[in-house]
Amino acid sequence: MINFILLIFLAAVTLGIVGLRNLFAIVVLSGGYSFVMATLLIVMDAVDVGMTEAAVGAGVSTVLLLSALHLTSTETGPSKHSNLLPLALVILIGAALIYGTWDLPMYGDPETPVHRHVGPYYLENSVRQTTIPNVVTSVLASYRGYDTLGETAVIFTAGIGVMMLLRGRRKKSDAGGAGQGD
Amino acid sequence: MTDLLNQLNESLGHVNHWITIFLILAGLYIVVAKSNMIKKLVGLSIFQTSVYLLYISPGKIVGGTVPIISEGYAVYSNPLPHVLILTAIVVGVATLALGLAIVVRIKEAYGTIEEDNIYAQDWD
Amino acid sequence: MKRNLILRVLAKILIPTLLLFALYVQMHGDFGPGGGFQAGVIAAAGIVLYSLIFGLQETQKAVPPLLVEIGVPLGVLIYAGVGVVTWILGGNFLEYGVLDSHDSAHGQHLGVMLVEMGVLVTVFSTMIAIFYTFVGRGR
Amino acid sequence: MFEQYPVIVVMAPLLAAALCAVVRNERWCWILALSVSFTSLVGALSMLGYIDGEAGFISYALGGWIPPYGIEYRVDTLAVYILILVSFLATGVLFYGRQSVRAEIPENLQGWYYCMYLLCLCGLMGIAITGDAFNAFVFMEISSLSMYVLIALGRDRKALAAAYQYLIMGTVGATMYVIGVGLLYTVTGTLNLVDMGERLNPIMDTRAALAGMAFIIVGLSLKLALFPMHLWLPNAYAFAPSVTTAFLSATATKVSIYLLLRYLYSVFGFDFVANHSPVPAVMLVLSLLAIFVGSFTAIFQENVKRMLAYSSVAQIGYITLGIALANGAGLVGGLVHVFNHALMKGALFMLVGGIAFQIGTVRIEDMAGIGRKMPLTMLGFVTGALCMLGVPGTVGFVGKWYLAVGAIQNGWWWLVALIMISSLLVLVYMGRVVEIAYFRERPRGAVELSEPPKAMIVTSWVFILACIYFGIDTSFTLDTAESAVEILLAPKP
Repeated sequence: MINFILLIFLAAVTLGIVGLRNLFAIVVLSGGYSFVMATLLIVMDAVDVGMTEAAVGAGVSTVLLLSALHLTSTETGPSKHSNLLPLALVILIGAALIYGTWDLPMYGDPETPVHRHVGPYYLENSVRQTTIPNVVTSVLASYRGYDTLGETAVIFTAGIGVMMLLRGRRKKSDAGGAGQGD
Repeated sequence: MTDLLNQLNESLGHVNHWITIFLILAGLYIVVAKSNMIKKLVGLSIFQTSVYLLYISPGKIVGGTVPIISEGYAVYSNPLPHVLILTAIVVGVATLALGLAIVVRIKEAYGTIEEDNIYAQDWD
Repeated sequence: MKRNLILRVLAKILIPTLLLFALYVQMHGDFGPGGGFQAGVIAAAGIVLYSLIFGLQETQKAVPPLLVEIGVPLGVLIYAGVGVVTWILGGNFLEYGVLDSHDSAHGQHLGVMLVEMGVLVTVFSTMIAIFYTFVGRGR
Repeated sequence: MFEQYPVIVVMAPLLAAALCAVVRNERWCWILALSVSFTSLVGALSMLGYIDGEAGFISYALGGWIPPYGIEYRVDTLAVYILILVSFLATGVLFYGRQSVRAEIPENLQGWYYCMYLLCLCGLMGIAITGDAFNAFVFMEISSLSMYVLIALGRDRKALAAAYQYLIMGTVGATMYVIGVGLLYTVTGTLNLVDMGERLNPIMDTRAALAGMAFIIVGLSLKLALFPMHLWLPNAYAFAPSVTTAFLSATATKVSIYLLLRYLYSVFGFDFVANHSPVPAVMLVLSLLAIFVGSFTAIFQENVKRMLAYSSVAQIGYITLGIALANGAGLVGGLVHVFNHALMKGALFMLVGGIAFQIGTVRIEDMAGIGRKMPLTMLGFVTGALCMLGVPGTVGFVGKWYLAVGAIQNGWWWLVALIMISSLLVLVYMGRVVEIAYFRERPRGAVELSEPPKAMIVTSWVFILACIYFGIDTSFTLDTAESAVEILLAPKP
């Protein structure tokens, strides 16, 4: 029931973001979206994820977006092209998703494959094999530690990438392609 | 009474899925239909964030608790989806940072961050 | 804003608390929610707050950009380095159990702590580096 | 040591990338990058020998956790084929490109450029070798994020718009892939691809499995630029720095194709996909559209890199035609074409990079009369064009031949005719460039021209000669492709 209320809240925020033209308001709303999402995740027992979503979605993303707004502009222009094609595309994908999730097990059902295979192994063995009671940490850093190494590499890529793109001297490069932009 | 609750729960289960799907679609719609590059990136992160629910909600178990092993609890929610989504969140913010850096450069090079105007300038 | 006394005093209390909290989240990740990533973000938030109040120049004196730039790849090197060490000790890549020849569970714990440290270093440095870069572009 | 090779080929580039980020010196980074990609190549080649001798695949448990609880690296002939392709191209392009990077990338960023290049290599190798659905996503994002940067560094401001467009479409594709994996995870409870395949077998016709399959196919099609999801590709290739274009055109889409094949046949099962799903029919339509629309658009391009990029869209169509044919010969054809097209396009983009290095532009009009000034380069270009055309004795012929055989096996003679007609379109767009380069006079007062630097011309020619060699001696490519297809078509346990 709480889930339902929070989801309705999220839907309302999202509708606001779709309709708004002021980027500043959009950024603030998207921060709010992340907070509600974080609450929802915690309700579903995902405390680590909720904490991260709050820190990243509401914190880091908002700071990044605001600093980008500072360097660009805060109003969006009017949309010139028709919205029919995007709408049709989105409805098609939505139909596929509703079709795919129709038969999925009920929320919280303990007899689903997710709860019978692989998952329980971590819960049963984490303390014995790694002495770590927070199973999310032991899966993250050990059982699937290689994914986390990849994740660290993704952050590293983004960090160096942002520096490469924005550290050069600021200069208007010309359209012809002969110019030496940086 | 329990029957009624069960029924309510069952229909809510579907409705919850549909709202999740609505969120995913709304994010995607912003990406596809809007012209402002920063707004598109916001839409992209809503699109990504909503997908997390598809992972986390099947991981929840009725009567279960947070997957931190402690005395007095026997049923825990599945930790694996949590780990996957932690990774996905990080990937999402990394993409956002890089996307914003490119948008800042586009603003400097073109003087606008409206996709329509950019294509009008360079591709006709 | 730089002259505002209340802000400065508040910051002096708040920022060390944030950094301490980050340390707690880092160390306590085995028992409660948290870990290298969350700690890195929280610690970076502390530094960003510092720069909002004391200015970018002051911040860059405390946390020099060059150090930050080295920190970005350093975390990856620590993480992958643990993998290489487990390898030399005869295990598979990232098989922390071999870090302690008597008690593999203890070795696991040690390995997890080390790689979380690597995550912390990269996340913290990257967040600060990106922040410096965006702010530096605006001037 | 030997059993550690699967990790070495992926982790060596990552470690070297981190070192490059610290060192930042252009020369040291280049040496490091070159030696590490060569190490990966050697590692991949020796794994091929190992697989041939042994049980058919190497399984490596990362972190020592047995699959499906831990992440598994699973190297079979198909994976190793892609690993060799990627590391070979990466090494070649690095050897070729040092001067080009110096000319096109700002001086203070050259060291970091190699860092990004190595990260991209690490990501691509990681996708090809992994046996885990989510691990593939993580490495896909490493390679994608580094690609966005590698593209955005182009000198033209259009490179920025192209990188942004690619970032949006690439991320949408990756998220679609994540949705698909999420649905499959919900019904199987596992992320290990082999385990997932076994568990999906009895429930493949359920709604969630079908929807999961659809999302994975669409997500990967965005990444591999299948028509009409190719919109990001022409601009990305056209405006990226020369070295980036040569590397990406030869590897990035190929790895996504590999992952798609892996899902279609190893996870969902050949029998299901070929006989009980609309995948072959849809692929047939999209592949033919890709071939014809791509080739027609290529004819009208002003920019030679953009022309070659549209030609890539068409060539990807030939590869996916193998999926549409859904028989052994067709798949062998598609798979051989993965390797051969990488060689041809790599070589052609290298030669064009050399021309751009000398004349400073990539407009076809500006290439007037360079045939006499740069004879070696243009001779290479003509040879490459003949390969693209599919002249017998070149690599371009082998793939098309097997596709035609596959079409005949299905009784689709009309498709054989279409494949031949489509080759004529190659003649039109490639012929135009050759005509301008050889039969038009260089405008008066144009700068004096000579061949590009030795490293560029030599590497390009090594690739051109490889295109001929693998067109005549097809044992390596065909044998590998055939045994890879055998694995793909094997009925699931």
